[in-house]
Amino acid sequence: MSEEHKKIIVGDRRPDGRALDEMRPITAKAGVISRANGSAHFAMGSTVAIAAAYGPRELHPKHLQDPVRAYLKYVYAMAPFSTQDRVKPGPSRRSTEISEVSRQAFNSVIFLEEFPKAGIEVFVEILQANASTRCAGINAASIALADAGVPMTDLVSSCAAGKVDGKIILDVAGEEDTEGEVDMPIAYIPRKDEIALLQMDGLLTLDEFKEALELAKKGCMQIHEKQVAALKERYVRVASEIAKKGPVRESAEEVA
Amino acid sequence: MSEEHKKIIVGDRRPDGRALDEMRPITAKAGVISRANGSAHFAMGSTVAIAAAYGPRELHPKHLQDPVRAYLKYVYAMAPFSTQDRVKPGPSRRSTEISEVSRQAFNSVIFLEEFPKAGIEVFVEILQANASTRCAGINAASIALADAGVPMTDLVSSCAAGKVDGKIILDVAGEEDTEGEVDMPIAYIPRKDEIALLQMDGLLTLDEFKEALELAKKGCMQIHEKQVAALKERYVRVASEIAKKGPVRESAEEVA
Amino acid sequence: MSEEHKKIIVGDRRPDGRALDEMRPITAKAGVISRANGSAHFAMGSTVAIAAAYGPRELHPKHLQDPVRAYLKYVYAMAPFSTQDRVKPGPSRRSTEISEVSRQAFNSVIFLEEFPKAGIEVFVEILQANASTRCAGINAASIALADAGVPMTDLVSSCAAGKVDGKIILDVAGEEDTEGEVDMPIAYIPRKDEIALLQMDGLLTLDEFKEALELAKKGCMQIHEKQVAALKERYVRVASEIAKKGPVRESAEEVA
Amino acid sequence: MITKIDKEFIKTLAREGKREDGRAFDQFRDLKIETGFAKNAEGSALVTLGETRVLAGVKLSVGTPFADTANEGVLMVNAELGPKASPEFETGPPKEGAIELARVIDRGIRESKCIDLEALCITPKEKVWMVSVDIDPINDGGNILDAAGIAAIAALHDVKIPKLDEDVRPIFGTNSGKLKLRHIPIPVTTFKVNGALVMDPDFEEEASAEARLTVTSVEGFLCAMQKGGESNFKTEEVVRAAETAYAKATELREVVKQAVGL
Amino acid sequence: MITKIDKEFIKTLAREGKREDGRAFDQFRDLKIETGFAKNAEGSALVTLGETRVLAGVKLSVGTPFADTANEGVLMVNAELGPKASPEFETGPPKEGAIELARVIDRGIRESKCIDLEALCITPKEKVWMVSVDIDPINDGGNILDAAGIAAIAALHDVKIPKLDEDVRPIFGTNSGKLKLRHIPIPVTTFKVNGALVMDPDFEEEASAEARLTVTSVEGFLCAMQKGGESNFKTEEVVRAAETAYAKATELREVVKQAVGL
Amino acid sequence: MITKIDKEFIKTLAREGKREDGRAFDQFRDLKIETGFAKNAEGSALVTLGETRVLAGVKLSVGTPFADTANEGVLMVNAELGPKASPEFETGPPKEGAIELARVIDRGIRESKCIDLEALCITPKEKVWMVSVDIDPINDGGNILDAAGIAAIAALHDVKIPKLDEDVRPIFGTNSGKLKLRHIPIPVTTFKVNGALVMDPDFEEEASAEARLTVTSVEGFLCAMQKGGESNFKTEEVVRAAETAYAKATELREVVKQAVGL
Repeated sequence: MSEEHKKIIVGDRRPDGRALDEMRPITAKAGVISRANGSAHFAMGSTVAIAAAYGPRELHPKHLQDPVRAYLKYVYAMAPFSTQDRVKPGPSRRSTEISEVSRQAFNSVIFLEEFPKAGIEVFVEILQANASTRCAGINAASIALADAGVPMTDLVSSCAAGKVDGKIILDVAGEEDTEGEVDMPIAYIPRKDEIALLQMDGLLTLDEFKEALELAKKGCMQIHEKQVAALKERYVRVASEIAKKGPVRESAEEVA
Repeated sequence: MSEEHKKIIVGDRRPDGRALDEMRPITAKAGVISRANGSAHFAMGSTVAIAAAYGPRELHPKHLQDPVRAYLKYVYAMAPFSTQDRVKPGPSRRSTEISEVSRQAFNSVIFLEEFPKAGIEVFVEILQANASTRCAGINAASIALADAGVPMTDLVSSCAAGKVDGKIILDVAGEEDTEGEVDMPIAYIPRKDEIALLQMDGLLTLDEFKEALELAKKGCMQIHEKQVAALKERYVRVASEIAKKGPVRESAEEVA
Repeated sequence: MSEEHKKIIVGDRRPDGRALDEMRPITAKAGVISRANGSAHFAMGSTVAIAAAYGPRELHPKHLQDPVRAYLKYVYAMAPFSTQDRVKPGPSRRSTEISEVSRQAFNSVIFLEEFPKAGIEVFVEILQANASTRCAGINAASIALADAGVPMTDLVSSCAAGKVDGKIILDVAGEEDTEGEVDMPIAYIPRKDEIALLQMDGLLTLDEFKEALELAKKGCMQIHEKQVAALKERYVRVASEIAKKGPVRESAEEVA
Repeated sequence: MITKIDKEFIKTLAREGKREDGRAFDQFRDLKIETGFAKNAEGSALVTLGETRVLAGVKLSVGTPFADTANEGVLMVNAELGPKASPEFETGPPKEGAIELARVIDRGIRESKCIDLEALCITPKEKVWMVSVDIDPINDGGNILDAAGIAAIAALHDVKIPKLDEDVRPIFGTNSGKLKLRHIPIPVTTFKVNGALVMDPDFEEEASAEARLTVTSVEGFLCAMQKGGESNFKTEEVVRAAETAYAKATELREVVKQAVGL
Repeated sequence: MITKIDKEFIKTLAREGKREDGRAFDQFRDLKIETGFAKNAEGSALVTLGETRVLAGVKLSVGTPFADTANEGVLMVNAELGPKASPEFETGPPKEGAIELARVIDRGIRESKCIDLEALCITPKEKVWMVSVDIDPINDGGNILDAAGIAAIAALHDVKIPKLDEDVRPIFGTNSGKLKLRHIPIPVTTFKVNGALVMDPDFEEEASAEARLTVTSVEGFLCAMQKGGESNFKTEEVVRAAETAYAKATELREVVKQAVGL
Repeated sequence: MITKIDKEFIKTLAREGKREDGRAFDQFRDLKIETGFAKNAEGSALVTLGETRVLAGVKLSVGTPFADTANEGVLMVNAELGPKASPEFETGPPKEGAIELARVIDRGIRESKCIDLEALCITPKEKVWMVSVDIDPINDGGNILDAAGIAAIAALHDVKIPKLDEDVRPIFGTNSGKLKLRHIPIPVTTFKVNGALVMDPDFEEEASAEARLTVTSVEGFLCAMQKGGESNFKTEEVVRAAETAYAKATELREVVKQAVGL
């Protein structure tokens, strides 16, 4: 990145009009895929993820079964039409790494020891990508796992801080992503105050890093609220349906 | 296809001199691969298929075993040198689909329930391709399965009807295949009067479709006779050899 | 190769100054990878191989287990940076073949029947390639297997003879390899006087073949001595360490 | 995922001429189509058919034509049956089911000649538009194939062709005009459930079916057919399925037309 | 597929200098060669050796040369050991056996210098002929390797090089002349059965063998060798095998010459 | 490969502020770097860190740039965790571990901007240098990642760029000058063992760790971070790890400088 590039943040105003510590609008909805045990739709601006969760269920192939705890499977994928250039279906090195660090972010919050030999599986798909897709995926997966009734100590929440034109900002997107200096996604577990995922690309001083970390944590707290609200809304919806017509199979929900 | 293209059917005479409802010459022979349990060679004009059948035999990998019926495996493949452009070895999307619809065509005629956990396997290879290769493959596979002693309710017979220059014709081949409007392969089970495979590509009115279907069924009846004759010839051959030298391992038969 | 090419062997002197029946300098060392059960480093001139041996140990996947003998696995691979053009990681047709013929060369010297169901595994990597890499690999593997304590009737030794400018020479290398007429690697088991690997590429008369075979066997005898010496040096080293500090886990050794 | 008892129940109902949800055998569930759903695709559509949801997205890129069709663009249809949409789907490369799904939809579109591939040629022998249609089932509530076929053709009708830069590379997000299409091929699948011919099954009905026949049609013509399933059809069943599918496609086509603004 | 008792019987016979079918140890079964067998190949041959049948087909296409041999055509030999030919063969990508088979035959042809690869250059650095030899065993009656090697060289001798169109693409079905070959390399494999050196085994003898040595030769020269199998050879056995193989190749070459019209 | 008892022992020690070999928590084992180790690579380095040994080799070739970075060379980092280095590693295509290893090192190098990719452009849009860094662990004595990162950057500093021939192909073995690098990014990983923050573990300590955080830094800046492992870090642990890693990198960088002659 050459030093003379045109500034994209002018006087603490970002290209899309946000303040430095402002997130993009968030929408979150639980229960959008009737065939999955749990599911969610999560959007941060124009980054859109859906997640389906299953489990605990019988695990195949058998050699993956762990005699003392459930096997947690986390698959992150991008829809072929989710980005500027078509994404070839099937795992890539990038998606393999994201799946792995995302799985690790959930590892400590799920009571895996309660389901020896079983599989708990989350499938995340990015329908539309505009930065922070792994964060949106984790946020959707959290809701989907809770919606599936998987016992967890807390919801995992994820967002990114970054550095653009020398300023630490929350939730990098658009031009900021392609032209910015740093992207730093984290996943956070509020109840335990723990960092469950942390990646950083770009040049940050130690002080900038500390500032970015605190900012990202604040972002995660906001997302956490949206996640909780989505789950509450889901319970209300299910309850009212049961009240209406008895405990029948539930109808499909809007994906978006 | 532009409407002004040169007619290839002139006055009910086809490029190779056949009548509209005439098949290409057929040759069929059972017992051409001594190492297989059953085998066959089947040619329709210059489309040539061979098939080897095994089973019921132990099935690998074990997770494919079905506790209540035999697993039927049908693999269709083209020899690399069977067409104008070399065919890369290994399954393609096309060959995977043909294998699957062909397997389904045999599914109902074989007494699979009599051999729980076992595998019944047919391997079809197209040595030379000039249209209707899936049909030739099915016709060879039928004979091979019967030759292997696999219990079946009937032989499956297969051929294609099509539309060229607006005319419904039997057994599309050569120029008709590359320049024609419609290709419609079917597989037919005469004894039950059932359609076991049906694919159609191209534009047909409902009436034309009905006409093509009846024509294809007639073609299948002719093929059925050739298949039965090939099996009879095979039994006579085996019997005469046994009479001559006792029940020894049989010598190799001509492939073509 | 055109007949008018410039001679590279002038008056029984080879490009690198060796005599016709002279090998390149050899270095061999056992015990270079502490995490492996046995290991070795073997260099012939600038061809460098390392090998790690494991076993007998539990074999995965289980379906490879042989109820009457150990399964011998031999994997030959080239480091991506070992040649002029980068070698794509993962097995190639070439490396698959070399792995297979090398495995066969060891098959008869290891007491496989003593370890039913177990796996004995050797992993060979070429760090630097200048001809005869399969030979260097086998020589390293021999030492590594012995270092791992795998019971063997003899060490397998391997080198190549060849023909360059019409002359039969030992241990083809460099220009001789790219410009020469024949390369003939063998593996030899001195104690049984048996040829355990033999490949030949290029034009040889029967008499030349016999001459090359005898020359290669002589080369193998020289290598055999170096292999034995490397193992002796290893035993002395281990013994002196044990004497010094008791039987502790041993420290890493120089790779080269 | 469906029990033997449920299957038997559905089959018994079918034999009696009934369906669990009270629909007639040839009655489809409510069809909704939302185009432009995936903003980074050049065209997209989300199809909802009862509980079934299928998303189709179209990406355009510039590539080299095949040697034997040097003046034509390239159409590719791909489908994945990923585990998010159903507990029965698995990860991994497409298996028979997904391959067949993609190929049946591909043929329905291709054989209808609705796309003028020659119009997608930029420079003969050198540069043509590559049109990738990706089918992404979101929820398998049964009859994915028909939903996917409708999503695919709706997504194609939604395509905005990008402008090209001086290096003949598409400029993402620009619009040089819509992809021109001549027809709206609609696949309609008839399932045989205990001998009864049923359309648009939910996933339990689909799991109870012994055979299926997909008939894709445009105005006036059938353009592609595909029989599937472990059992077979009688001749008169095939003919009946073709006729009903053709009639049903005419109905469904109106919904598509409205959704894509025709 | 061969029982322990059969194996022991064959081994005992071998030790006594006998074979089940009465042949001498160095005696081949009847060799028949039919060229032009596969009409869509540019060259092909079906080789019958007793019950063993191997088909080889050659396809020619135009491609880009390798950077380090920019003036040479490309020869590729590929083999599959598909399940139609033997209950012991499996589906899936080629395993060690098929890869070794292809590579041994490839080296026999390549090292004999029978093909003038420079003559297959069309435009240096740009366009050359790619010659694909595909080996397709039809029935494994033993000794597939020798049958395959003979089929490959016979198929190459059968090759008609197509004419080229103005875009330098081959015109299918045309003939601009035969592929010129200088030699007829013939592989002959010696099997060690219970210590005896045996040629052209049937599949039961082959399954009973502990080692094998393939020697490919042309007039005057050995051109490729390959030892295989789980056991080894003594030096004198190797020499004997090479000599016998060379002599036997001279006999078999006559059959090939007749078949290809030389 | 590590028993439960050993693990418990290591964890108990860690809780007491001790390590089996007596090192301080932030103390590295002896670091040795040998450049030029692999003679056929354009650059290489063998790094020894206690018992751990990792080899990195760099190959240069000429290729086509990506369309969206048409004036830049291409950097690729690849790693294999092959079975020679540890009984726990397996053959087969790279799994999560090897992919993550390669990508973390790749990002450390790339994000530090130590390579001027534009300087690796030969002809814009047409020919650029492709720089392949291959990481080859020889012995897994623990902390492969840090050793690999150091090996990679040392190997890059060892690179001699070959001369080009008239066809713009590299001439093997020639030297047109060294690859210019602006920085020396050094990854330092902090492991959490029973709550204690430990650096440069041996393989038994590493197997006992519940989480890890890799911090790659250059002078003045952190340039890449990656958290891994089955457990998490508190905020203050992350900050402490970043600070210690930065300080430790400054020390280790001196060893690298000496090894590469800076």
